[in-house]
Amino acid sequence: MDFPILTVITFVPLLGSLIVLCMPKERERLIKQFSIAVSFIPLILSILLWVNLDKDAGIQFEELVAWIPAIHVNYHVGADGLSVPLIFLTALLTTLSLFYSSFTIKNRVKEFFFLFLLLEMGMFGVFVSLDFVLFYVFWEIGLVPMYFLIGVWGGPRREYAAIKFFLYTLVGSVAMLLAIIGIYLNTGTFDIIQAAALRPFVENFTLGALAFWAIFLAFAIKVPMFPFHTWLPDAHVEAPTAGSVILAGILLKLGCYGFFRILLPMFPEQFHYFAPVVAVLAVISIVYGAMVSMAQWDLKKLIAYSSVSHMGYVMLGLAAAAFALGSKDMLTSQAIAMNGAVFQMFNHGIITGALFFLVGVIYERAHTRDLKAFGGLASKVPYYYGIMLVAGLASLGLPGLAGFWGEFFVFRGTFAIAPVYAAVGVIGIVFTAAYILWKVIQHVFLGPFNEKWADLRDMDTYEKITLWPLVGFMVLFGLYPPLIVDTINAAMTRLLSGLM
Amino acid sequence: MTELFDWVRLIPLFPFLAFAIILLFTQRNQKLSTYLAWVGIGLAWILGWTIAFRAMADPHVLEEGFRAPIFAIPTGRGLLELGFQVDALTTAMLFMVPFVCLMIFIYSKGYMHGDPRYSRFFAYVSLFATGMLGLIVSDNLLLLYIFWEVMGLCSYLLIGFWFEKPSAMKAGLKAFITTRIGDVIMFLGMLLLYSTTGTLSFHEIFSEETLHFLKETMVWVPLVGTVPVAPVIAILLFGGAVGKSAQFPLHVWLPDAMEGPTPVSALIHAATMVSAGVYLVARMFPIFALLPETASMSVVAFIGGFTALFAATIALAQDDIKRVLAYSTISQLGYMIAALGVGAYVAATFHLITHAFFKALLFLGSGSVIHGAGTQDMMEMGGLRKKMPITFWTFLVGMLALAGVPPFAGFWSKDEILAHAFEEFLHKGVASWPFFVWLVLSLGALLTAFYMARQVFLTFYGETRSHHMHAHESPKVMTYPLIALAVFAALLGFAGVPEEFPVLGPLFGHNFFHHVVGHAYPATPLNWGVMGLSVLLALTGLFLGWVVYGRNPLKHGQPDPLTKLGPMYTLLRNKYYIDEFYSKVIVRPAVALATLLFRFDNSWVVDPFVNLVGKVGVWLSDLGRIFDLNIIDGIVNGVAAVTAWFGKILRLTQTGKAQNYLLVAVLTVLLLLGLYLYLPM
Amino acid sequence: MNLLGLLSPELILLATGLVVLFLDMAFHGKQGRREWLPFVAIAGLVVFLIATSFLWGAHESLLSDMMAVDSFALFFKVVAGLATLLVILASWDYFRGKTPYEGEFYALLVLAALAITLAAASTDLIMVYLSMEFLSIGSYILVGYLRDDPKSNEGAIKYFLYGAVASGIMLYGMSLVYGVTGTTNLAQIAATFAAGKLTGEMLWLMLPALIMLLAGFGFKIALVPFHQWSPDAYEGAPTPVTAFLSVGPKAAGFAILMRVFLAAFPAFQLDWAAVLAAISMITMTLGNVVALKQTNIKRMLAYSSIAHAGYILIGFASVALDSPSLFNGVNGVLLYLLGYLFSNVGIFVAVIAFENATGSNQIPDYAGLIKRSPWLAGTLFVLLLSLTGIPATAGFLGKFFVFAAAINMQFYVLALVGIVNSVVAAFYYLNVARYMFFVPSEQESRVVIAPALAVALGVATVATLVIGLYPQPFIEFANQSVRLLGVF
Amino acid sequence: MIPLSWFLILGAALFCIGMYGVLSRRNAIGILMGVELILNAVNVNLIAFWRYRTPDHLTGLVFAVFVMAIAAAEAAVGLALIIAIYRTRNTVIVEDVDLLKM
Amino acid sequence: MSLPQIVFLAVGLITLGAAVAVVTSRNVLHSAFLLALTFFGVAVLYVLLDTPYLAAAQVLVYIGAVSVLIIFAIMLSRKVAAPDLVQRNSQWLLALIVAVLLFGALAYLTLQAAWPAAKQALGVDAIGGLGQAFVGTYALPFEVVSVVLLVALVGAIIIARER
Repeated sequence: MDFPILTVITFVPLLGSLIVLCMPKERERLIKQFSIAVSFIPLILSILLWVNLDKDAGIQFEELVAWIPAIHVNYHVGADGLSVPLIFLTALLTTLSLFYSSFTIKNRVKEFFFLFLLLEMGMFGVFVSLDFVLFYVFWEIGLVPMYFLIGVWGGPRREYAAIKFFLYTLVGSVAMLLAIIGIYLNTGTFDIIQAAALRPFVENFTLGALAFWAIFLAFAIKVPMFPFHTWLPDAHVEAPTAGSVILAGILLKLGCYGFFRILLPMFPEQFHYFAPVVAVLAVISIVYGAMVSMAQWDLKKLIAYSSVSHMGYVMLGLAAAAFALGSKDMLTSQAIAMNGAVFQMFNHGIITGALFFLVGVIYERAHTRDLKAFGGLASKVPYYYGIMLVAGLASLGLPGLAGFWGEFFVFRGTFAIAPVYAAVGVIGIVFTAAYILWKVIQHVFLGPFNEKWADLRDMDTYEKITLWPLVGFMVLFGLYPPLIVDTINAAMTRLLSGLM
Repeated sequence: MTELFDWVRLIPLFPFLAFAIILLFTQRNQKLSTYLAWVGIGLAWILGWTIAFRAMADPHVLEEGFRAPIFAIPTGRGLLELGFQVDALTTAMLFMVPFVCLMIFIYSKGYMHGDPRYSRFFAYVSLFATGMLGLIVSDNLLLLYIFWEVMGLCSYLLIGFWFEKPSAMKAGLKAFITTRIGDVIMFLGMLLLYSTTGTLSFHEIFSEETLHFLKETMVWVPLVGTVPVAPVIAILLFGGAVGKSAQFPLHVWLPDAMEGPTPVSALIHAATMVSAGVYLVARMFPIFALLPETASMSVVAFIGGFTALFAATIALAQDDIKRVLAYSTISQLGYMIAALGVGAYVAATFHLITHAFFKALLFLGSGSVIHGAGTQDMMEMGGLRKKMPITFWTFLVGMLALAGVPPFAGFWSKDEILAHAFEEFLHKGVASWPFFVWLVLSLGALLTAFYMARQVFLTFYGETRSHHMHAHESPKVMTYPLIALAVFAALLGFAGVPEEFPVLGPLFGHNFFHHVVGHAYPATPLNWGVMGLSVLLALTGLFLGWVVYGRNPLKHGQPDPLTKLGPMYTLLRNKYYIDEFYSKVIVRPAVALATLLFRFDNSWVVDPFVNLVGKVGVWLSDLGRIFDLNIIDGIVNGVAAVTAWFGKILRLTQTGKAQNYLLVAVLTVLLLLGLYLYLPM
Repeated sequence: MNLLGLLSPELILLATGLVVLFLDMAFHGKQGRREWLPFVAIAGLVVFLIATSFLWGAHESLLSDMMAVDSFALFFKVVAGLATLLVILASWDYFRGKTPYEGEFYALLVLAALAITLAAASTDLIMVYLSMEFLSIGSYILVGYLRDDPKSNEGAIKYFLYGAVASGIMLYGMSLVYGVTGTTNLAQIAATFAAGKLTGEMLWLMLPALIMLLAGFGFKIALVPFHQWSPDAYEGAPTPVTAFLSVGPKAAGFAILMRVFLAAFPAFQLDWAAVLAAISMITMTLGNVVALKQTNIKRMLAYSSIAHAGYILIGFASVALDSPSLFNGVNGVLLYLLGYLFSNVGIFVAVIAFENATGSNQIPDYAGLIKRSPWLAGTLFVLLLSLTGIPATAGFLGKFFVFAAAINMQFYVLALVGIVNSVVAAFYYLNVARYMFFVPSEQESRVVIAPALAVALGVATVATLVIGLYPQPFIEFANQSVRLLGVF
Repeated sequence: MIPLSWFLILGAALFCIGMYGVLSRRNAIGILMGVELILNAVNVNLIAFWRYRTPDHLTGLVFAVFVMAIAAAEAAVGLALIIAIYRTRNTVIVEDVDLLKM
Repeated sequence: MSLPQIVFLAVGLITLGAAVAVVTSRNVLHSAFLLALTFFGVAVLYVLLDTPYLAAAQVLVYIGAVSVLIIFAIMLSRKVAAPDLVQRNSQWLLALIVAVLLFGALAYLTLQAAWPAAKQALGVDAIGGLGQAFVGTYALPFEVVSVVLLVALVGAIIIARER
């Protein structure tokens, strides 16, 4: 289609943010309404995108314009079954976050919405760009607004969290920069697709390994995988609600997306060779993340750590797929594993997004997140309880809700390829159930009612409006997974058969 | 014909709709909610029975099964098809499940009357009905697992229904987590099956070639070595059954589950959900039986047999009317499992059905007692026979059925199990597990009869043992279901009368049940000796019960005669201290480990440099001056500390004295010079 | 093209300088008219830039090979012109009341620009020496311009003493070069080595020569360990001068370094490349690490500019003139300088604006700047990002190219040290941002920016972003500017 | 006949003496004198080289003349700065001039 | 040993001696005068190198420069020339070592190179050549120097001139 839909999706938020910048900062209502309105455009477009996506056609909606011919850098964007769901997710969560924030953000409104739209652009950019330099530019641009969202509207230790977040990510991305240059010098192109097709470093494995780990670092920090996860609890805990939602919902996905779009296609040999290492890290992330979140007494921190665990599933699926590279008969299992991984990414986006919103809801009222401080709220705020229950159950992978399918496919695929990893990883499921039901549900909602909260208000309309879409998707994809798996599966099968 | 069977898709749907509507819209209106739930399950029941009876008359369906696909999920180049089906086993279950559910739904109206979360109760039980019905009609393991988990959730919600009670809320969690452990093992089994055969749908798994393939395939198991895959799958799947059907060692959750409302206990923890474990084993029986000489069968048999006896013993020493029934349930489930373990497929399923009816009856009866007497402690009851006659008589029927007194339902099914076990034992000899099974089950029969007698006598005979008790008969809405269930508890057994049995055999269509379910399996020959023995044991048990509790009923304040057993009694009463054991050996360590890991995360991983900073940073007095103190710790400071340290050193060179600078410069020149002069040499 | 045409940029600058000087005398006592002097200077610089643009593509050697008019030289003419232009804007009302000699300031600034253009063009050691001294002497005076401010003239005297000795050492080196090769013309020097008539012992003598030259150039660029004068001079100097010093002389130093080493000593590339690589690592590390601890923003920027010299040197250390790759190192240096010019001068403009308004240079005083002047904070932040090397800014482009050059030459360690440093650097740049945006300020008074400064700041920021977002023309510009007389 | 090396050695010696002076004198004027010594050393080198190596091109000679001129200019500025310092600090001891450090 | 060599040695020793005294004397005034002596010695060396006019220039320029220095020395001697004042700073020893080592290195490198022993006769007319060079070959440097002098002049005035 000739309408540059991806470009529009990406840059409408930028336009919006610039307009916001020019608005008088007293007109807060106007700014809020305007930003939300703007964020609807990409949302609608991304739905159209999904509808018009021809899932068997590979990269589509391509646009290729020379940007820096001198070094063969192009403005090259495109989307396929892998990126489209994520684009939609981004649009959805951003709109909801903006809507939610328009009720909760009280100070420095203008800056907030300006930055948020900027952030949206950055995230879209990463998902659509098919040129390394373009990718890198968006990748880094996303950093800055998030740095401010945490640093300005965050909690007590926000400055620390913000700088930590920024530096961690920067470390990774500068390493990636070197690798990108290396790839260019090897292949003579910055085009992700072409470079992957040319298989850089195929003749020099060691150099390839260097580049592999450099890029791996960048993405693994973002995901985050086990030893690199340490920025996440701080960032999540300190960030404002909307910030955490985007952080968990999308920024973490940027890392995973990178693995799928760049690392696997670019370095199949290296990835195959190092797959056991990655798998081990993934399993550690799963179990370790689950156990650590079981030890939390701060609701938000608990959910933050749960992200580590859930992202572990994604990485496990991916690692398993890489594990089996080269063995022809494994295609089905690989595809299943990667479907699961991508599906899990999407699910984690909506589920954890919802959970962070819910944390925000209670924090707005109680001004504490200490699990010990609550108790017996179920009868006081049944509506909140209900939503939290659904989200929690989805997060612990209860069949019938979205979360289950991701885990099932990941484990199914992994089990066929590397049963032991799967068997160990499965332990995570038990612990997840434990911390969701025991720590969250039981401590907050069940048991004798804590009179301290006698005048606790149940969810307001705007909060319900924010959460219903997410809950809806949990149920929808839980009951009828083909809706999304069809899209993903086509892309993954294509990707894998390309690597065979 | 097929048109009708296609409707099977709707069976789980009706209650689900009821659930959704109640939860979303009619929370406020209790009446409407009730009727919605009734309508939902009612429709399911009607449709279920229509389909069931049609199927019974349709050998094709009974042998081949009929499948109604729902949707397929793409898996790489292949597909994962999900759907519903009707076959022999499903038919049998369809006969039992919706009806029992309906009865309990009706009963609940009375029992839950006036509860603040009345509507939500009906929503939950409707969701549960969805789960159970879906489970029995799903045509593949994955769908079965899904409904399996849904039931788990409902059980969690309903056990913890009165979540203000800490005990209730804890029980719910315990139930969920314990079963979840089993489920995870089952999940692995499912994964293994799926990745070995590439399919999860039953008819494909049980097709000749797949079974043959499974026979051939070997798999490497850590610590065990290379073994045939079938028993591994079987045992892993069995893990799920152990969890759901509360078999040893995962039985601990079921007694606590009695914290939930009694209808729930009756529905979920007696009649339906707990038997789902048995159903699973029955469903996957071909895989269990694929290589009979391997561990798959014996493990099942041992676990079942052991649990049967073990739970029965505990049941002896319980005073809570519902806990007794709970342990008896565990024990009876043990019977079924053990039956499957010795290959008594038909007998097991038959017992599953009959047990569902009379155990539901007993629970509802006990519920009615509790409703009337306002306590659960049998030691406080007594003499309720006159105050609540309907309850008493129906309860008596259930008790006789459970005790295995002819001609009540329990007798026929239990006897068939014993007979089959004995048969196997004759083939395999004394040193075999069928012998063990037959032995413990017979022993169990004795104990069952005894503790049921104890219960009845303590509850209904003698004089009331608490003064402030104004027991009254329950309302009709509760008693009618009792009667209905009592009828089945009394008569259902005739559906499975052995063919050779004089008069009755031919009269009731030559073991009708076997003809429905067991077309693939030979009928168990009638064995008068075994039958006689089992009757004898039952009567002995009852007699002993009468001797101890019936002849001269307990007075107020009188201790339970069993206390004479001394330490043995204490041990039983405390359920062999298994709960304590678990909490000490598993739960606490797990939590401790988690906390430990977090400390580790906080102190070591989160900030690899923290310690370094702690040490370096301390004697770096002026660290705080550079960055605000609120950014002090973490990697930020790792960098800060190390670099600040450099910085400190380097700043010393910046003395502000021009000549020092110059000296540095000249020294450098000299250094480079020297370097280059001496490098080549 | 005729001689006059080729010399026109230099002549224009000279004329501008003198005119300003004389007008200043002429307008003695007429403060009102003196207001016009900056305009004259700016006009002159604009004309200069135009004249330069006319020479684009010229590739000749002038006045018996004393200086070259090649794209390389022209590039640095542009850099010098832009830097001076911005600095003049920045110093608009800085000196009011601080010194009676405002006019001379602009004249000296313009003449310093002239010195830079000469330095970049000179192809003979004599010219190299003279232009460097020209620039140095001008710089000494500018640093010490506020003669009643103890800091100012302290900075100046240190700068002077260090500079005098450094140039003495360099001169000795030059004398040795002359002694060995018998000529001072860069091309001929290279030729002598190429001819290979020199005995080993003679070549030995090149060691002290090269090292001493390096010392001299290192002083100009402020490379570690010849950097120590710079923090003191930068802090002491009037802030506009600091802005100028942080860009102009550095650029000139790099121009000379590259031209001399490439044109005269390609024979020794293995040796000096290694030394320069080492020096670049030390330089950026030290610069960043010490910058971390600074609380005075001028001093922080002094160290950061040392660090940036280190980054730039990566490009030259991994110069690969004959490689087919796009990243031959030199273009990296040029691009980096271009971006650095706008970003760094821009930051200094912001600092001046802040100083004019509050009289403070302490970083903590920047607290809550976002409230007090959103635009100042915003632009300053963008420029800081550029120095950090965040994409979509000019700074990123430069880093990209120099790192690419390093990887191209397989100097992985060099590249690694470079990126690690850029992370460390992010830390203190963000620290400023932290104060501006996160830390609430004590006083709410708005910070007003003079129009001239606003213009300068705007230009710098826009340029930074444009270079970052649409680098194509600038890359081409740099690629063409790599054409050194007698080298390519 | 005087060998070239003699001049060179003398030049080197002068250079190093000057360097020592620059590094070791406390007062600015002393340092300035050191600088002058260095420049003279350079000139000796230049002229010696010219005379012995390329007497028929005047490069070295010219260079030396320029050095003299620049030296004068440098001295002028340097002394001016010394005066300024003396005004503000009333000292010419370089060590004492260290407001700016760290 | 030929006469010129003897002269060279004598002058050289005097020059160096004077130079050493310049950098070591405790009295700035003495330093200044000794500096003049050093310059003179260098001038003599120029003569030995057949460039008497340069010697002349040397004398003129440097004695001029030095006289200025001396004036300063006197002007400030109240403060800085007090005999009790220590004239060398704390790092003098290190400086000495450095200087000696540097000399060692330079001398070594100078001596190991094979220099033409004899100087051939001077072909060109140096003075005339010099004159032409300034307007011919070295016109540009010449101009630059003039500008530099101008700048230095202006700067010196700005910085040093009394209010």
